[in-house]
Amino acid sequence: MKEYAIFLGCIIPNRYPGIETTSTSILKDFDIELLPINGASCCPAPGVFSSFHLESWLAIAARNIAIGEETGRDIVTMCNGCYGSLAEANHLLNGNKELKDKINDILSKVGCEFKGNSKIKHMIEVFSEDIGVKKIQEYMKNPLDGIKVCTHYGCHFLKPSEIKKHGSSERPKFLDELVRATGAESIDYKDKTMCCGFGGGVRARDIDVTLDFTREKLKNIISAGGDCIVDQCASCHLEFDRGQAEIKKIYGEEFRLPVLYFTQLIGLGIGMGQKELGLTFQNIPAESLLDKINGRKK
Amino acid sequence: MPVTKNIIRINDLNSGFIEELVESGRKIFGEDVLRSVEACIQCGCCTGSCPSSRRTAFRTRKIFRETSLGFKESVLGSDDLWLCTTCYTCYERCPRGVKTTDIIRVLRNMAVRQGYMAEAHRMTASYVFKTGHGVPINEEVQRQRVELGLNRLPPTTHSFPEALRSVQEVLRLTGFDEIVGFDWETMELRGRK
Amino acid sequence: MTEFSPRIVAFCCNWCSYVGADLAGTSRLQYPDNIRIIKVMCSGQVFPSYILKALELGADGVMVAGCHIGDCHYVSGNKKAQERVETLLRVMKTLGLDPRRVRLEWISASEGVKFANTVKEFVEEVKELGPNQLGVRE
Amino acid sequence: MTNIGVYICHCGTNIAGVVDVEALAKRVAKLKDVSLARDYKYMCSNPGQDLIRDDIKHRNLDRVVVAACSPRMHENTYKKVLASAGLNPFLLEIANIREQASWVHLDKEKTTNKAFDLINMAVSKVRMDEPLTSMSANVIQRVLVIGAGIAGIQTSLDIANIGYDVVLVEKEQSIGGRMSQLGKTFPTLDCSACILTPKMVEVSSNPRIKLFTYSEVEEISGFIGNFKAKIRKKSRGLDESLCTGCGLCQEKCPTRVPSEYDEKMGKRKAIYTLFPQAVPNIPVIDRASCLYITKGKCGVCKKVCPVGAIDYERGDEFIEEEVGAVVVASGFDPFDPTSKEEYGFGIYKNVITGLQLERLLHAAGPTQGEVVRPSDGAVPKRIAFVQCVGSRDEHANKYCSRVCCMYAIKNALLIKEHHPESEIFIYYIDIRAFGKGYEEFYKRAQEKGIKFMRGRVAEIFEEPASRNPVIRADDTLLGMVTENEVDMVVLSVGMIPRSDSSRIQKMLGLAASPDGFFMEAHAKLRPVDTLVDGVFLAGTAQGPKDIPDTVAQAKGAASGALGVVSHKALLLSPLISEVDERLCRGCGDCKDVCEYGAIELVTLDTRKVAKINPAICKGCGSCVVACCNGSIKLRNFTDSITFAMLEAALGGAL
Repeated sequence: MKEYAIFLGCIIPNRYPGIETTSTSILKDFDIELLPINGASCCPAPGVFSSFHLESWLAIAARNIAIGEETGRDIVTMCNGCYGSLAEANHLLNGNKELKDKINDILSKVGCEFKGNSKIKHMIEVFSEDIGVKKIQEYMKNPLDGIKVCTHYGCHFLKPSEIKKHGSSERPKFLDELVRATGAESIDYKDKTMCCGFGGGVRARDIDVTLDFTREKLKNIISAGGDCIVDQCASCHLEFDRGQAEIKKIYGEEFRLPVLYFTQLIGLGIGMGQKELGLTFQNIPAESLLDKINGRKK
Repeated sequence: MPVTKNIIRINDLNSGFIEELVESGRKIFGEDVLRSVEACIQCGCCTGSCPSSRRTAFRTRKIFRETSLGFKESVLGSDDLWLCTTCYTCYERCPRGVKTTDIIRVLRNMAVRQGYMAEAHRMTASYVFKTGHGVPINEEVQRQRVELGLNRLPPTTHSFPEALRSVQEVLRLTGFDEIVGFDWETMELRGRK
Repeated sequence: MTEFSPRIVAFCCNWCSYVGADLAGTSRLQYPDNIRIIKVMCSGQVFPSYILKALELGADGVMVAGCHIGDCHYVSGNKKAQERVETLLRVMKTLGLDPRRVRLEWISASEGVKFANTVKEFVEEVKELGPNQLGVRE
Repeated sequence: MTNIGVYICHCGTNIAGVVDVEALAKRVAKLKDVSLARDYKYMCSNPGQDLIRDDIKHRNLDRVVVAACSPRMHENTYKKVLASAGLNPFLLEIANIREQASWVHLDKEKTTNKAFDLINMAVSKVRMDEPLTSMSANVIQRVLVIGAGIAGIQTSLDIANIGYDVVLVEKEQSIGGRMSQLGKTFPTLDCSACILTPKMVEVSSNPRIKLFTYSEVEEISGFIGNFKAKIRKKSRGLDESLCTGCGLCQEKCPTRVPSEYDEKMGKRKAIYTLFPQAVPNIPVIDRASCLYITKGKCGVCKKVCPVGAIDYERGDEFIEEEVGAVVVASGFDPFDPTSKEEYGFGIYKNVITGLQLERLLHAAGPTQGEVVRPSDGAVPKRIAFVQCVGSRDEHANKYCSRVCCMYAIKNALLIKEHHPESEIFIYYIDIRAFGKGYEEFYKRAQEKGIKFMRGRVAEIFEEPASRNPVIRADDTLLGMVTENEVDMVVLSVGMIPRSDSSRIQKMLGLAASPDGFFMEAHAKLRPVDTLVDGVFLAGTAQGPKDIPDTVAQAKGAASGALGVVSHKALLLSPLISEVDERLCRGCGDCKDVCEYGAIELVTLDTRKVAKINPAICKGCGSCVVACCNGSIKLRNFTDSITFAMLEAALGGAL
């Protein structure tokens, strides 16, 4: 049995708990346990808080890593944002003794210490590396043949690649391979690796700019003929799901494009219902997708 | 902006701006990361790669040009500076290895110090002071969690008040409260300083 | 009692540093007369024992000067010199010698100014250190 | 008993102005073994030289010290003086009392003291110096040229025409190299073949040039004047002596595979020549695609060959050649843009490289000079050139490849002149038109209506239906992000070192610059020499170059090589290391530190000892220091000499 400390962040537990339950229950089938990191806080959002005050961002991130390290396990995140913050903080602190001491000096006042001996991982790595596409393929109960999926990798898991070291940030493959493992087809679309618009504090400050990003991505996906979008990041997930509702409100434009976190797609492939996947709680219903899956069955 | 009529007097620019930039970011990123802005050849690869500049007035290239020449006020005072979503596409492609996104974040830190922090951003920050979360829980999701068989509240600062207190303490120690203008008495944002 | 005037020996490589010293001359750059230059073909030819011998003979400072790394006329002689001198500096302490009395410098044929300044600096530093007690002095 | 004469030069007032030369002479005269010390106004003048010459003869001096300017000025002058007086020139030392004393100090007394020390040091050295004689080595008066592109061809022709033999080795089956792939050349637009093929024919017909094609140099041993090269002549699968080059075999061969020579823009047969004017005009059987060799079927070429030249089983041959000098002209490879994923090369059919376009534009190329786009064979009407692909790029090659601006402009002009209605865009960071007539050429392109777009292309994507590439770039002059849908994109890729350059580098013991190209001995003053005596560089093997610069350097390499092989024998500097075989333990530490491979371990009766090849040793002294028991010494730079100089330097009171 393998164990990870799970870093929840904000959006998963406070907006999309379905992603958490789905991921946890699937991992159980592969004998992987997730231990809570009690008292964790906001990661804090890499592009946002580091833009305000790098030191505060770093200190909070370091605290989260520190209490994660106490579990003695590697730390797994489910959001590119959380991954971005924790991985970058880990990188900066392990590479700079002076900085590490400075931050630990602060942390010591609240009784914890950053050691830098835990790996920061992303849920996508657990699936594509620990488990592997092959096992996922075998795991499928009703493969999602005929479903056209558009993947969205997001930014902070891949980039900067010189720090994150997950290979090419221009034409990544692993998420598409995971999607194909479910039997679905992963189709290409314009500006596939483009940002969803959520990050860098833009959403809070200039929502119209953010939604303009989101809109462009959605349009490209629709015109490519995608049945749904599959992401690996809670922030992007929120952006595409909640964003569609906001776009409808502000621009009267409706896309009705189901948004799935990659574990939710896998969940569909093993016949989990949309309620237990948490899809019913999302802004954009997944009916169209489920109809296509069921219709295909008949 | 040191402009007289239609002339920019280079003499009037703040030639020390680069050094201020280096000073503000050195401890976190190291000097080289900040100095890399001097290697910019204005090829525009950053801006051409930038999804924001396809729809806004944000021009990474322009910001770096202004930074290296010393247009301090116009760089730090500009709203455009805040239209970067930190997607790192320019960072990946810059042929001169300019650490674009890091430099932009340091410039933003400097802007914040100068009082250019949007109310919306102060609000976001205040949530963390109050709850430890940038996106705190709400009633509806608490119900959803229970329906999904989870605890009402996640095992985060939401469930552990002492953890929240240590987050607050950390932010006090780093001086974030002063930067954002957070009032510990009222546990609310102070009016603009 | 006259002011202490240190005696300094410099091993200069034939291709870069010796030429740099010549350039200091042709540019009429003034520097202290405490230095005596011994020409070697390459800084990599300088045996650690040469340096120790110089100190034993009472040199207050010894400088080894060669081409900049990557410019060695013999490809890598200066890298070898670097390894040897750095090792020597480490053991000098244990031998009760002050490593500050030994300097490794990269001075190219075009760096007359650097040569002159380096000599000035080194002489000042060695003055701080005072006479090398190892040497038998009259 | 040694008789040292010391000669102190006034150098007008340059020295005498600060140094009390008379007093100095008196002091020096008292030094051990110094039988006389003179001072004179100008030692380098004829009377000054005579002074020394006479003393050597009549006061029978056996060693001389001249205290004057830097040895870099007049050491050779005085060496000649000694020689002319019958004294071994290595029994001379120069005390540099001008550059190191009178020109850098002001205090007369102190400077005079320093001058005394410097002379004393010189005296104690010259006392122990040994008479040395330069040994000479015979020179094999032939040159090996590696690579028969335009550089290797030019070097070979120059050497042969001056009257020396050349061994020219080419890896490919025909000579001509990259230049033969090009359509036309900038800025004159004359066709590459028209200016190259005559030279190729000249090479094949010149009796002084021994040509090996489809061959590779596998080993080189020896040293300047005496190299031995082992050459592998790869099997062409036929008997070259019989083949008439009638071409029937190629015509009948049923197999068609993508042609490497055409940069995959066209197809070739399994038995093929690179191009119609190939030299020699003899085909090669590609063993990987030949049906007979892979599947045992077919055999058509053997059937149709009128002279029965085909011999599938023919093996490689090995030849040894002896030469006195080597010229490396191994050329470049084009940068493979696949790694610049944002440009989609290899994914978007209508994104091609500059060299692929050259093949399309080549009259004898796969399309007979008609530019068509790969996806549908249509003639592209809107074409964009993307500059600096993999060049000036921290993530690929940091350097500028120097030719891309011009070849893009050249090809743009050719297309524009062929199809005036076509719209052509060149996306650039800076246009580098540094050569003769290049800037004018650039202007001409502008006047023809070619649009120059200032901004490095950020990314390229494809319109799925039309397969049209769309270029996205910041127009830095407008300050706006632009998108430009075109029919075809040409990536102006730069030059990188040949894939096998590291093998050649190791084989010859060359150094490489940070960019991976072979390193010249001096960036400015010895641009065609290498640090290995007798080995020279020509063309793009040394770094990116255009054709004029390549030819110029090729001629330089020729004169460099001739400078070696035009002598029957070479004088070698005697200032080198020598091993005391009685002490040597044969540990080989010296061998390891020698950058020149001058040291080998040989067996002397029962034990191993180090042996230094005097022709290769450069006298750097690294081995002396590495030696564990002091059995190697550097002539006239021995420990005892150094110690003596130290004593002289530190003995004097300051």
